[in-house]
Amino acid sequence: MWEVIKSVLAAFFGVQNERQRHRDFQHGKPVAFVAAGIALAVVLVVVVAAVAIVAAR
Amino acid sequence: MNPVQRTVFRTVVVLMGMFAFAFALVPLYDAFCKVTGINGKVGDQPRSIVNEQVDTSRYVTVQFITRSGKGLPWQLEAEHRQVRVHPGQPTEVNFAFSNNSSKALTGRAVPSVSPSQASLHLRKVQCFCFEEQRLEAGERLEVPLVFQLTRDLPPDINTVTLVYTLYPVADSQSQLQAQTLPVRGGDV
Amino acid sequence: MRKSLAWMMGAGSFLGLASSTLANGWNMPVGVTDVSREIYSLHMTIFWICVVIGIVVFGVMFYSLFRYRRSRGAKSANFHENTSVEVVWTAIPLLILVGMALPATATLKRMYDPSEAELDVMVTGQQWRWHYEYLGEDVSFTSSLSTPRSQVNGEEEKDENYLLDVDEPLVLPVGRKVRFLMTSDDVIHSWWVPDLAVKQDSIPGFVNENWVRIEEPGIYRGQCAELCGKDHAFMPIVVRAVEADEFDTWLAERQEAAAAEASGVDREWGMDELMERGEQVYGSICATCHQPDGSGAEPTFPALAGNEALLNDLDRHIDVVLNGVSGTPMAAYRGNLNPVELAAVITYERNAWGNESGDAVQPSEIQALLE
Amino acid sequence: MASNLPPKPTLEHSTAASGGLAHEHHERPRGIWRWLLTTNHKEIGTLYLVFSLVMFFIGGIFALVVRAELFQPGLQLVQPEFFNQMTTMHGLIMVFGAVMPSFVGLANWMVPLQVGAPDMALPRLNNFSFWLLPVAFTLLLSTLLMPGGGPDFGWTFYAPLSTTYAPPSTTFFILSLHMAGISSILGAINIIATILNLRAPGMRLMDMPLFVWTWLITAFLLIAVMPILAGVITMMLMDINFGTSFFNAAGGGDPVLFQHLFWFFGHPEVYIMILPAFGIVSAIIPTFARKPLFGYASMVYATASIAILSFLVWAHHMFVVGLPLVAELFFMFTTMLIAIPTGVKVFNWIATLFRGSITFETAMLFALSFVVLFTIGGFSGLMLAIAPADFQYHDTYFVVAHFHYVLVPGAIFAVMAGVYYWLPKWTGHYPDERLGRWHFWMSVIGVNLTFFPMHFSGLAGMPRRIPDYALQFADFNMVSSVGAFMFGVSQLLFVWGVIKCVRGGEKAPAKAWEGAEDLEWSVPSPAPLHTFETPPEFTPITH
Repeated sequence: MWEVIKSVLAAFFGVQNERQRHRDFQHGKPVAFVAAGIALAVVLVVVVAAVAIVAAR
Repeated sequence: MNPVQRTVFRTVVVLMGMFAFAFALVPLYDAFCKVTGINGKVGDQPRSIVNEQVDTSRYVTVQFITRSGKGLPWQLEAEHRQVRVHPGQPTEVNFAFSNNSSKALTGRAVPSVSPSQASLHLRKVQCFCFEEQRLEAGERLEVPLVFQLTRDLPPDINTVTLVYTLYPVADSQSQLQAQTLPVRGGDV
Repeated sequence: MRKSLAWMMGAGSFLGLASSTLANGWNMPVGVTDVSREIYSLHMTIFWICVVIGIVVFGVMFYSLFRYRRSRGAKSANFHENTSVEVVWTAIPLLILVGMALPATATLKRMYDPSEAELDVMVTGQQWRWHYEYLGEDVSFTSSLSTPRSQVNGEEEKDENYLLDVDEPLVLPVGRKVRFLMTSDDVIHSWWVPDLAVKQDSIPGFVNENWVRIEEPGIYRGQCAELCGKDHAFMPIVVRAVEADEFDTWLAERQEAAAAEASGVDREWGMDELMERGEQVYGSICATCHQPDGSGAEPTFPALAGNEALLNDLDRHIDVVLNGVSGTPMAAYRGNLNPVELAAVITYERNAWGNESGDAVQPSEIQALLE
Repeated sequence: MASNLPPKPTLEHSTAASGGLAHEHHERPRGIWRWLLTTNHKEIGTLYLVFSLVMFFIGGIFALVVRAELFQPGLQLVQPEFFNQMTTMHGLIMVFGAVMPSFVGLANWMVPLQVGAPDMALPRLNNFSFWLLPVAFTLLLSTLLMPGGGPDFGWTFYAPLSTTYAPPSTTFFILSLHMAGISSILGAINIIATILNLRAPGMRLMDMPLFVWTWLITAFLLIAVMPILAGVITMMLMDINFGTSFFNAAGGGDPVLFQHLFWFFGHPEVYIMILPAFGIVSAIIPTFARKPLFGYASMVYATASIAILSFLVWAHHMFVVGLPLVAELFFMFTTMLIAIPTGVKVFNWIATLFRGSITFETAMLFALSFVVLFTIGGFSGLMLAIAPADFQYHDTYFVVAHFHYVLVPGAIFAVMAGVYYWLPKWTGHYPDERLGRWHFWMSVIGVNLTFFPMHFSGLAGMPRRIPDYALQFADFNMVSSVGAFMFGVSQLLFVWGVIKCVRGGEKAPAKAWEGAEDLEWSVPSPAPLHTFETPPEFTPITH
């Protein structure tokens, strides 16, 4: 699971290396990646919203 | 199902979901606005007065602005141009509708609040804006607005402006709307 | 943190000043309010950051294009990945962005300051003019384009303030906090004066607000910024900022004039004075759509000259002018014009351009319909 | 986003697509019927490309009417009513008629060739989705002749200008937009089905060329947001014709809701118009630098991350609509975040150039100018993201300059680069390099003359969508108009170059470009009507 999250995080950051990628595509289940991607998108929204709310004070 | 059909089936499901989502966004947006106070939207349901300690240490000016929209020969006037109230204090202000035409007509006053954050702290107990008004030819109607500003009104807000814009309601229109758009509130 | 912020803003405004002297009329105006100056320096700061990034990035690119072209005998390498380089060039932009977001957030917060204002002005957008009401002061007027049509059509030399001149500028005091309440009678407009850094949509049925404290007297010009129909280009804004005491005098004069006009409602008005007043009102309010000669522009704007339906039905005529027609650009003028102006303009429309109804509508008749 | 699906078994490879192909081998209709009934991805691709070129010229003529009127202050050629129809039609035609169909055309041609598929997964649907377009746009253009004129409310058609105050033809405008939308949706379904199911054995998702990748993500974006557009215009239709009040304040609706819905569609739409361009440029730069693309995986991830972020930024188009402070901050921050994956892409292209062995064919020239000019558009985009500054930029010519920089030397230059790059594969002839260079330099100069001065006129205070302007903007506008005509005329060189290339020229081998590696270069030039009827051997290039 941690590996999946790490890969998706790398995707959000936009950087991923070759070795890591090969590993993802040998072992990972696609559903896990999609779910983690959606979950992290939600987390991103929450984090940015929190930053905005704090900044607005 | 072969894999191509499966892919097509899944995309079509997503597609229909997104089309429905577009329509779902209408009530969602409405609800979101009321929760966050975006757009100065106020709930269209009466709320009851909450007995809370009146904050006598500060005064807030509440302004009333009435505007006439197109196509309705009515006049809407507030009894006072503005009042000064304490947060927490229930206040009643009278408004007068008059129909200067020779026909019976239906109209609605659409409310808006400025600054928009204030709408979260405004409790309308009784308001003519909750419903349509029907006025006979030449009729004059006095209706009260009863409201309360909550105690937690942010300290930097010293003036709250309530604006009411008059719009005509075609008789056929109000019914059609209730049919096609049940989500927009049962009081239409 | 604060220090580096201040430093960045300082550097930005220095570079900004340097370039503003160079590029007058090529750049955003610095403006005459706190907020406008802050926005300007933010704009210049970010502009220069972009320039620097651009120089570095394009520098590397053009160096590569020059150095590694095949005509110079370049042999291609085969690398295609370097994680540390990629992490660095992702992280550095992130830091730069945080550096941009900090001053931007600070400025934005200063723009959203709802504290008590000393003057409230209601700004109403209409197709295609602005209506201003000084709330609680009994002063309101409509401000429309005064550039003559002949200049637009090229029959006459265009003057210096071509398309940026109005018959009645909005007068505001210097040094006082003014609150604008923006709304619209028809479509969405946007009230924009660059020197005040105020741009706010005016939306039918809703009220937006904005604040300004002007620091220097002067004349500031702007335009409607949201497409609002055919004459979107022809609804300018002119703000005349004057010293506070001059403003008070001006406001008192306007109140007196309004009171005088109000007292004139009850008396009997003669045809000639109604026509004279009516022509003036027609020219500033009605002529943009219905044309100075009453010929209109079918199908949207009906002709008034020779309009039998209108001439035969005085009540209908009064109703349309007072209450507007929903779903068309015809606004309800009951709130925008006083009884004298309404009576005069209706009388004018019924007796000008060959219309010969002979009706002289009295302000008192109109007054009765407004109560 | 299903960006991480593992390789699918492709056993069904030949069975799935053969249904549409089997009968075709024998008798083929001739003349017009050949084109009306074709289910061949190459022919449909050609139809899309020709259609979008025609639309590009029609939209371009509208733009030139606008620029001619704005050549000097005052009203000379057209009245404001017609001017507004021209700006609106220009926008609609360029977005929905030129840029999007041209990308679909390239996808039709190249996606099956690049993944080693014999055709699109749904060939008959492909025919239908193309032929919807000419119908839709004929209807759209015909509104100009209707009483009250065509749409005149801007391509963003904000309510209530587009509902209560709209011309009577608006219902037809809505209908045509519905058809164009359905066409895009069907195209997207087809592309997704092709990419996910018809890849050559052994080609995993992460082996696909970037053009395929960017199109896969674009197709998902289309599936996600075109229904939203359909929803919005359906609501407009109901407001206009059935008395509902979605966007009408008088009936309890909200005009601002329209903008939220529109931009929830509209911002991903912006990326729909640029992601395939990224893919094209990512194919061309490595070819002419003779060096593999730098950071292939990062490119894919950056594309996915742009696609996700594009759903979270819509309200940056609405900073002056009266949003609360928190919302302004949220959308400012998310918008700024998009700069990061976009920056990664630009850096990767430049790193690909670094230590390459570079030549400057016409395709490469267009791709390189894409990188530079798109980045300039990116910079102005970053400036627009700063909410307080946007209060001054919003709805001025600065915005016009920004989105034309990302769309003209962005999307359109990428399409032209793609055309010059793949012409040898399509026609079997190399395009005329001398003509190509003339076209390139005239276009680049024309584009910059047109759009660069718009930054200045916008900052100096010129609102967009106005037929007449104050005297201080006169010089900038004159330069812009001259540039626009120069750009317009130079596109005739493009047409000439393409026709010349179709009719003859230097013969191209299967692998037309020395540095080109993808599968399409393994089939003969010109590509025969049917390719990869038996799946090719695919050996992954080590990215």
